[in-house]
Amino acid sequence: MDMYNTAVRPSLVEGNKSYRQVTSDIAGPAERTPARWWYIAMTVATLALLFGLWAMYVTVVEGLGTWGLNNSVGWGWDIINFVWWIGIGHAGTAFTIFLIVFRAKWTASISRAAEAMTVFAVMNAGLFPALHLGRIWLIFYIFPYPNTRGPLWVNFNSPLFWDVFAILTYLLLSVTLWYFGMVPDLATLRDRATSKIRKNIYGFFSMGWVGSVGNWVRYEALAKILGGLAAPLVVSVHTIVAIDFAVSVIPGWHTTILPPYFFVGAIFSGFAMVLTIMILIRKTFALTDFITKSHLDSICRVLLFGSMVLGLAYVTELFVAWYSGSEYEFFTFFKSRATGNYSAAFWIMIVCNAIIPQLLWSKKIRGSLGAMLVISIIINVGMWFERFVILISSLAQDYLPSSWVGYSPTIVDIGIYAGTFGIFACGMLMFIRFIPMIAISEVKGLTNQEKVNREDDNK
Amino acid sequence: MQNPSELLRTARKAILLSCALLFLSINVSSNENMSALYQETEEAGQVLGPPTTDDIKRGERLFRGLISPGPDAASCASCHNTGLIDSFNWNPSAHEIALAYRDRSHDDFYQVVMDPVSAKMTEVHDSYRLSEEEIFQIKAWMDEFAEHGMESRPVITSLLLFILLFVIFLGAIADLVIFKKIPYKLIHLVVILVAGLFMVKNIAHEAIALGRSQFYEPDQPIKFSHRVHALENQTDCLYCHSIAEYSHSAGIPSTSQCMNCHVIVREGTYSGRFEINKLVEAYENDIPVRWIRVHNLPDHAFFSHAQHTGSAGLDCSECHGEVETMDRVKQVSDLSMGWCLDCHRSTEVDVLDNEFYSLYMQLREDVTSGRIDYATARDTGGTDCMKCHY
Amino acid sequence: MKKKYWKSLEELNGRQQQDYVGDHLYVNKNEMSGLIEEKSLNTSSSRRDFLKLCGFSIATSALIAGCERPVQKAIPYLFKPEEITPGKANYYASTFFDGDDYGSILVKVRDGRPIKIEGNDLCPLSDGSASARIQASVLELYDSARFRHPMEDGSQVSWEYADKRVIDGLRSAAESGGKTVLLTGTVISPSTKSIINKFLQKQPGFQWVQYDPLSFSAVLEANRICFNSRVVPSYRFDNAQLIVGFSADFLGTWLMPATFAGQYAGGRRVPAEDPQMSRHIQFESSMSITGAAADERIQVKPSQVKGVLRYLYDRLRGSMPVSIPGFDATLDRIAAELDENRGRSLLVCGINDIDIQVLVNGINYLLGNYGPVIDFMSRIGLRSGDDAAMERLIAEMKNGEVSALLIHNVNPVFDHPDGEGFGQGMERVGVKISLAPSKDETSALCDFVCPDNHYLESWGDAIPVTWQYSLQQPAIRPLGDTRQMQDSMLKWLGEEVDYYTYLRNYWQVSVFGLPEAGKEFDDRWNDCLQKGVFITSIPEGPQPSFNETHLAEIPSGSTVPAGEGFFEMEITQSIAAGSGRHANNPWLQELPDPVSKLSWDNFLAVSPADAESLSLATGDIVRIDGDIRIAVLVQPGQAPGTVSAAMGYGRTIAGKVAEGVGVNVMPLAGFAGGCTDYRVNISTPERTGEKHKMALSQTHHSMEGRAIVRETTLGEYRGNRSAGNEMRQKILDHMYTLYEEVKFDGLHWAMAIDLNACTGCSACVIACQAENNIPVIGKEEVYRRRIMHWMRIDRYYSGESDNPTVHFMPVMCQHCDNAPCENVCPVSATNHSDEGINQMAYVRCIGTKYCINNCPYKVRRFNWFGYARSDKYNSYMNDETGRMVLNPDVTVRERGIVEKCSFCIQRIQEAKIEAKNEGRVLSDEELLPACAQTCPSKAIIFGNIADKNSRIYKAFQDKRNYHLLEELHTLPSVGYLTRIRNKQS
Amino acid sequence: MKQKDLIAVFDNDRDLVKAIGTLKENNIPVKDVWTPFPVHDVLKMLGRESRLPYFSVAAGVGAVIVTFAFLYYTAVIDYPIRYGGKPYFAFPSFVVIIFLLTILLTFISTVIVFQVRTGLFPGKEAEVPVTGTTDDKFVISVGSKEGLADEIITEAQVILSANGAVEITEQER
Repeated sequence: MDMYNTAVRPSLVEGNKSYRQVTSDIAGPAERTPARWWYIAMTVATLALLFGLWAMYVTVVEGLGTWGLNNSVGWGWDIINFVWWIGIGHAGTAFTIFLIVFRAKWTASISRAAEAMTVFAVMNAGLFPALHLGRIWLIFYIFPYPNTRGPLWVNFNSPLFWDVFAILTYLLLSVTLWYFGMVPDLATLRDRATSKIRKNIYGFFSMGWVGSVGNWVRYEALAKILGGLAAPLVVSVHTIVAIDFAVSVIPGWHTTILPPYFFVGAIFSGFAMVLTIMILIRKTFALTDFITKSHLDSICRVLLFGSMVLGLAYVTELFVAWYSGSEYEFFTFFKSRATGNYSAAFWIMIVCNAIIPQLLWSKKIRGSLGAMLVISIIINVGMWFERFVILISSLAQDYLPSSWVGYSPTIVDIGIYAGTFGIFACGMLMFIRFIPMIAISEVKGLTNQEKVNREDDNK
Repeated sequence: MQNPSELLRTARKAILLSCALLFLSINVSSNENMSALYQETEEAGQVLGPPTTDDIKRGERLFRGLISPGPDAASCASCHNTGLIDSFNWNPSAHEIALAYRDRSHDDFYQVVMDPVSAKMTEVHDSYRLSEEEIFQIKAWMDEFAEHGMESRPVITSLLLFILLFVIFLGAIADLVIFKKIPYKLIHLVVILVAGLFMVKNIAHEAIALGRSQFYEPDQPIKFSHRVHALENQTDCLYCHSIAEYSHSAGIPSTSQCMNCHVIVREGTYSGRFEINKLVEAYENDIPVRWIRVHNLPDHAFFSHAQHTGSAGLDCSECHGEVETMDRVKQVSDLSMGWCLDCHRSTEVDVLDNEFYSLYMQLREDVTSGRIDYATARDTGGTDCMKCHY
Repeated sequence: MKKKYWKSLEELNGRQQQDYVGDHLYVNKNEMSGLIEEKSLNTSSSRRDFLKLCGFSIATSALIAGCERPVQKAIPYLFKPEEITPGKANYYASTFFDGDDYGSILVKVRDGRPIKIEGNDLCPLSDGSASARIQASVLELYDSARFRHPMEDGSQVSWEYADKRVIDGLRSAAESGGKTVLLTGTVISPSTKSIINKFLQKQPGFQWVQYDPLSFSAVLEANRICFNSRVVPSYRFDNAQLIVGFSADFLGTWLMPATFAGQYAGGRRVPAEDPQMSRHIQFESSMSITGAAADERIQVKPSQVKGVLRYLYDRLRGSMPVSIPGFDATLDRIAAELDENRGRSLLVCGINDIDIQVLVNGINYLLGNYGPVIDFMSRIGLRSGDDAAMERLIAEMKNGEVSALLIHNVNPVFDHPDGEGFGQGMERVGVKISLAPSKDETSALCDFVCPDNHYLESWGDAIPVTWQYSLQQPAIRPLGDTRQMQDSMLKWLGEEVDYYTYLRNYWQVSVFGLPEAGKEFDDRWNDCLQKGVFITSIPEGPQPSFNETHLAEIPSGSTVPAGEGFFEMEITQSIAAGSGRHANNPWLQELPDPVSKLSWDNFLAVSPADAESLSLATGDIVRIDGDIRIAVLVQPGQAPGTVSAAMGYGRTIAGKVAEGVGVNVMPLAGFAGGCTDYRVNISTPERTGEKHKMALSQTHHSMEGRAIVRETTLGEYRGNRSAGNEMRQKILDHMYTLYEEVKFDGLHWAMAIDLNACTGCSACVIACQAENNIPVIGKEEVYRRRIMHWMRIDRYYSGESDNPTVHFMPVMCQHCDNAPCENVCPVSATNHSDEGINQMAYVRCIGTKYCINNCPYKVRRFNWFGYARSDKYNSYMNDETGRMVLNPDVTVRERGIVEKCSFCIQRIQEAKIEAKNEGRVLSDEELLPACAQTCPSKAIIFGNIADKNSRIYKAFQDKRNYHLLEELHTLPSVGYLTRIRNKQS
Repeated sequence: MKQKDLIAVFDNDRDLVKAIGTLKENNIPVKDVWTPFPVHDVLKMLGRESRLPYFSVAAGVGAVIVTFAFLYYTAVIDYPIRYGGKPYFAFPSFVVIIFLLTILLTFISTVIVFQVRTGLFPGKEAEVPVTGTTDDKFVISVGSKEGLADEIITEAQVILSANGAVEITEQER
C-alpha cells in the first residue's frame, strides 16, 4: 500500500474530500448550465467545423484537384494531418493502459479526458484517409466482403489495407474503453439527475449499472482484457502507419527505424496534447485537487523522455542515410531535408521536438503552467512539421529529378485541417459539458486509499 | 443529385397528368384537338358530326366490351391491351393503334376493323357487328386515348416502405431511450430488429442488383420474335448477326437487311401486318429503328464476340440462353463479373491444337504430361484484369 | 493486328448519304456511327454518373423505384455500308499536307469516324511514322472553330449565292483590269496546280503567289544562283558520315523532320558487331532537339554564321581564312574532319539568308556531297514559297493594284512579318475571298469565306519528292456544309466536273499516261488508293554544275555588329506549334516543348549568363522591341548575347484553345536580301516586374549524379561493349530476393528504347494521347504539375550550364515485374497480369494515390478533376464534336482514379484475338503500341520477351541494355539502350 | 423462514469491509453488495471471480484460425492475384492482418459476452435496493434463496449496526 504514497510522489487527490464532495465536484460541470466562455468556445469551434465542412464539400463535389497535390506528391496535408491526429490519439489509450495494465494509479484522474481526446483525434484521423480517396463513394471496395465480382477480394499485401483495419479496430476499441469506463459514472449522473429526460438518457447509456459485486467483478475483468488488448494494438497502430511509409520504396520512407520512431513520436505528441488540455481543464474548472501539479510533472517527465528518444531517432536516421551509402537516401536526408528545399521545416522539427523540450529538465519550468502550456503546444507544432518533412520532402524529390516538384497547400487543404480542429474542439466541449471529465469511481477509490494511508500514518 | 430531381419531375408529371385527365373527362369539348378532329372528319365528307362527350364515352365502353361489339365477339380490349402489361402480346396495344390511326380517316379505320386483310385479324374481327357510328365512337375515344398514353398501374415503391420503416425504427429508438411511453422493451426490440433487418436486406439487395439487369425483357418498338425467326423459320443466328464472328459486337442487322426477306413477307403468323408495316414504314421513310438494347455490358468491360464465337467456340445460347424460344428477348445471364469468371475458370482451352499457344511451353507440357487434366482460360491469363478492362 | 488497306470510300458517297439522317450541319453522332457498340462516346457519361450517384448515396437511390436504369437504345444502320463493321476499325491510306509538312498516312476509322492517324509504312518517306503535328491533325477534324458553311461578312450564306458572288467578283476584277491574285501556301498537288493553271489561262491579270510562313526562299534562291535550279534538293542523312548543322533543326522542324529523323537514326544506330555511327556537329544559338542530339554542339550567334561558313569554305579550299575570334581552332578541326569525309558529309543550314545558303552550297560542292548525300535529281516539292513575291504583293495591294484576292491555306495577317501591312493592303482589294477551313486572322478580313474541307474529308494528290506520288482520300463525309478548295476553284472556273472526276482524269492522263479510263486504270488507281503512294523509279543523272560567281563576292570575316545594349534574337519554330496553323489543337498546345518542357506558351529563351547579368528569372515578363511583352525562360545552351522565341503563338482569332496563348513574335522579323529574315537585333529586354505562370512539366534539370541516362562515347564502346553501363553488372551481382522471381509462360511483353535513336521529337507523346484518350487539362493544371501524358520525355542537362549536353529519355510505365505500386493498392485495382503487364483496372480504383507515391518512376497519373466532362478544362473531351475522336476501345477515365501506360493493351488484345482465331503464333512484327508505331527514328522496340527469337529479347541481351533504377529490384519490363555519342576524345 | 432480505447502508468502505468480515465469521450469508467504486477487499471476501479472461483467450485462438483460413482461402485458392512479384501466399503480409483481426474479433466477442453475462445493455433499468450506491452509499444485502431464520436476521442486525451501518431496513421479497 505504501507504493502510492512515497516521498517523491505527493498525494494523488488533494483537499481531503468526502465521497459526496468528489461526486459533486466532478459531476458538477456536467450538470450546471455552462459558463459564457463555453458558448464562445463552442461558437468558434462550430465556425471552424463549418469551414471544414465547406472544404470537404468542395473536395467531394469538385475533386481532389482542389487540393495542392500533383503528379509526384500524391499525399500532402491530408496524410500529414492524418498521422498527426492519430499520433495525438495515442496518449489517451496509453494512459488507460498505464492505469489498467500497469496499475499506475496516478493516471486515474487524467485518463478519462485523455481517452475522450483519443476518440475525437482518431475520428479526425480516420476522416483523412476517407477524404483523400479519389472516389470516396466507392470506399466499401476496401472491405473484403463476398461480392458478385468473381468474387474479387482485396490486396492483403497493402499497408493501406492494414491501416484501415488498424484504425478501425483502434477506433472501436478506444470508444469501447472510453464508454465502458464511463458506465459507472453515467450511472452516478443518472442517479443524481433531476429532470426526467436527463435521467432517461443517462439511464439508457448507463446500461442499468448498479455497482453490485457481480457488476464490479466482471467489469474489472473486462477492463483488464480490453486494456491488455489495447496495449499491443496501440503499439501496432502507429507502427502500421509507419509501415505505410516504410514498406514503400521512396527514399526517406523506406527505413526500418520508422515504426518505433513513429510510435514514440505518437506518444510524445499525444502527451503534449494531454498536457495542453489538462492545463486548460484544470484552470477553467478549478479541478486543481484532482489534476495536481504532480500529474503535470509526471507528464512532463514522459515528454522529456520522448523528446530524447526522438532526438536519437533523428540522428540515427541521418547516420543511416550516410552509412548506407545509398545516394538517394543521402540526398533526401542531407540535401533535401537538412540543407535543401525543406531545411526550414526540418530545423523547426528538430528545434521543437528535440531541443525545446529539454527545458523540462528544469524543475522550475515543470512547475510553471504557462511554460508547460507553451512547450506542449510547441511540441505539437514540431510534430506536425515532422510529418510534413517526412511526407513532402520524400515525395517531392525522389528518384528521378525530372519529376521533382514543389508543393503548397490550398485553401481547401487548410479548411479541412481547420475543420478537424472544429470537430475536436466541439467534441471536447460536448464531452466536458455532458460527461464527467474525470473517472469518479476511480478517483473515489483513490481518495479512499488516501484516507487509509493517512489514518495509517496517524497511528 | 440527378436521381432525386428526376423522381421529383416524374412525380410532378404524374400529378399534372392525372389532373389533366380529370379535367378532360369533365370537359372534353373544350379540347382543341377535338375541334381539329372535327375538321378532319368533316373534310373526309362524313355525315357524322364532331364527336361529343357521349360519343367518346360510348366509344370507350364499346372498346372495353361494356357494350357488346357483337354476338360471341370478344371485346376489343381483350386483345388490344389498354394498360401496361408484363406479358407479351402479339396484338398491337390500344395505344399503338390509336397512334397509328390518329392521323388517318374514319374510312380507313372502318376498313381495317370491319374488313381486315390479314388472315388472323379476319378470323377474330369476323364476328364484329358494329355500326359505322359505333366505329366512329370507338375512333373518337381512341383519338383521345392517343394523347394520354397507356394507363399506368399504381406503383408501390419500396421507397415508401423503406421510409415508413425508417420512421418507425427511429421512433422505437427514441421511445426506448428518451420517452419510454411503451412499458415493454420487447416491443422496441422486435420493431428495431425487424425494421433494421429489412432495411439492411433491402439496401444490400438493391446494391448488388445495381447496374445489373438479369431477366430484363423490354418491349421492343417492333414485336420482333426470335422464336418465329430462329425456331419456326430456322434462320441461323449469324444470318442476321453476321459480324459476330469477326467483330467485338454481334451487330444488330440494318433495316435493309430485314427487308431482304420482308420485301416479300408482309404478313406475320401471329402479328398480322401491323408489326411488319412498322418496319416497312421505317425503311421507306429512312428512319432507323430504335431498338432497345437488352444485353448491356458496362462501358468498362470490353467483350469480343469474335473471340468467344471464334477460337473459344462458344455457342450463342451459352450466354444468351435459348433465344430461339423467346418471343421477346430476355437477358438470361446476369452478366456479372463473377459469372464471366466462373466460365473463365472452368472452360477448357485447346492449347495443344491451336498454334497460338505454342509459346506456352510450360502449359503445354503440363497438359501432355498429365500434371493438369486440361488447361483453362485462367491458365492463359483468363482472369487477368486486362483481359476485359482497359 | 494486320492492317487492312481499304479500297476507297468513293463508291460510298451515294449510299452513305442515307446514313446521315437529318439536315444537321454536324452529323448526329448516333446516326453516323451506327452505335451498336458505343463504348465511351455518349452513353458512358450518363451511365457512369448514374452508377457513381447510386454508389454515393446507396441507401436512398438504390431504393428509388428499384434504381431504374436508363434505357439504352441501339440504332442499327438503315443501310449498313459494306466497309463499316461496327466494333472494328478500318485503315484508309491517305495523305497529309498542310503547307508545311508532308506525310503519307493511314487513317484509322472506327464506326465511320476517323480516330487516329498513323504513318504509312509503304511510303519510304514516312516508313510508318508520323510527326506529332501529323498525329494531332485528326483532332482538328472535330474542331468546333471550323467554318460550317460559306459566309459573307460573317453571316451565313448558301453555296449557290457565294459562288455567284465570287464569280461576279472575279469577272468585275478582270473587267476593271486589276490583278486577281491567288495566294496559297506551297502547293504540291499536281492536279491542283493544273487547276490553277486553268485559272491562269482564263482569268486576265491572274497571278499566283505561293507563300510559306516557314520560308525556304534563301535555299531556293541560292540553288538558283549556284545551280541555276530553283528547287529544294533531297537530303540523305543516312548517307552522311559527318553532319554539320547550322541552326537547322532538321530533327524537329526543318523541312521534313520525321523523314530526316528516320534517316539520321539509321546512321546513328550502333551495331554491336561493328560499332560505327555517323558524327554530328551542330552550330546554333538557341537550343533545339537537333542540337541536343549532336555529338558536339557549338554556340554561335546568328550573325557569326556567315563568317564561320566562309572560314570553313576558305579552309577547305586551301585559301587563308579570316580569323573568327574564339572559333579558329574548332573550325580548323571541323574542316579537317570534313576533309576526311568528302562525299559522305552534309552541311545544312536553317538560316534564310541567300549568302549563307550559297556558302553552304559551296562547301557541300567542294566536299563532293552532291550526288551521294544531296540529290538534285530527286527534288523535294515542299516550301516553294517566294518571300520576294509576297513582299511585292503587299506593295501592290497597298497601291490598289489588286482587285481580287483568293487566299487558301495561309494566314499572312498573323504569320507574315508585315502582317499588319498585309491587312492594310487587304482594305484596298476589291474582293477578298478566303478558303480557310477554320477561322483565322486573315479570313476575318475577307469578304467571303468559302470554307475548305478538312484534309480527312477531301480528295487530293501530292508529289512530295520527284519520285513519289501520293493520293489523298476522304475518310469521312464533310461534317459541315463545306467544300474542298479544288471543287470551289473548278466551280468558279465554270467547269462542270467535280474535283474527284477531275483528279481521276488527271491521274489517268498525266500520272499513269493512259489514253483511256478502263480496267487498267481502275486497277492501278485502286492499288494506289489502297497503298496511298505510287512510287516511280528514283531518277538518276548528273548533278548540276556549280557557279561560283556569287560566292566569290561574299565578304570574309565575322559580321558581328559592333556596339552594346542589344541582343541578337532568332525567331524559331517549336515542335508543337510550327507556323501556328494548328494552334487551336489542344493536343499540340499541351505538348511540352521537348527542350524547355513548357506547354501552352512561347517564351523568350535567355542564356543563364545573360539572365544573371540582367537579373532575370524564368517567368519574368520582359518588354522587348515592338512593345512585345513576353515571359522569359532561362534556357541553358542559349548562346550568350542571343535570345530566341518561337513563332506560331499569340493567335488572336483561332478558336477558344489558341486565343491568348503566347505572344506573336513574327512582327519583329524583317525582310533582307529578298528573303524573310528571322534574325533580328533587339534592344536589351526590359523587366516589367510582372510574373507569368509557366506551365512547365519539368523543373529540375540535373540528374544529380544519378545513373539515369547512361552515356558513353563511341571510342569507349569500341573497347568495351558495356561502356557507360558497367554498374549494371554490379547491381545484378548484388541482387538478392526473398521471393523467387516469377517466370512468365507464353507471353511476357517488354519494351526497349534505344536512347541513341531517340531524338526527343515527342511524336510518341501525341500518338499515345490519341490512342489512349488522354485528357487535355489546360495551362493552369499543367502549371500545377498535373500533366496527364502517359508518356513523357524527360530531359536532363549535364556539363556546364552555358552549353550543356542534353539527354532525352522517354519514360512511361515500366511494367515492373516487382512493381512497388501493385503491393500498396488496397483494392487490387492494380496488379500483375500473366503476360507481365502491370495492369490497371480503372473501375476498381478508388483513388488512394498510394501507387502514385510508391512509383519510383512517377509515371502514374491521377484524374484530379473530371477532365473529360468539366467545361473548366480546355479539353477536346468536353466538346460535343471533339469527343468523336475518342478511341472506343479505351475507357474514358472518370474523376478520382489513377491511370497510366498500359502498353496499349487494347492493341495487344486485338492482335491476340486475331492470332487465336486464326490459330497461329503471334508474330513480333504485327503488334506495336502507338508510341513504337509512330516513332520516326524507330527508337522503340516492343515484343514478347518470352519468345527467344524476338527482337526485344535480343535487345535485352544487348550489353547496352539497362533498366531505370534497376538497383531497386523492381525488375522493369522496359529497357533502355545506353546512349553512345561519337565524341572525339 | 421469512422471505425477506436485510438491507444495510454504510457511508464508508472500511465499515462495510469490517461488517462483511464479521458477517462471514458468523456464517451469515451476504447476498450482494453495492459500492460506488470497486472495493477489492469485498470482492475478495465474497470469493467472486470472473471467467471472462478464459473466454477471451479462447476467442483469440479462434480468431487467429478463422482469420488465417479466410486469408488463405481468398488470396490463394479463390482468386489468386499476383502483386509486385510476391507469391500468392505471402505470409509476412498475412501476419499483420491476423494480428489486427484477432484483436478486433476478440474484443468484440468479449464485450458481447460481458454484456450477456452481467445483463448490462443500453436501456436496461437499474435495480437498486437503495439509491445512492453510485454516489457515496455502500450497501449490503443479507439473505439467501431459502430465506433466513429470524434469529439470524436479528444477529445480522446487531452485527451491522455494531459495524457502523447508518440505516438498516428489511425488504420483503
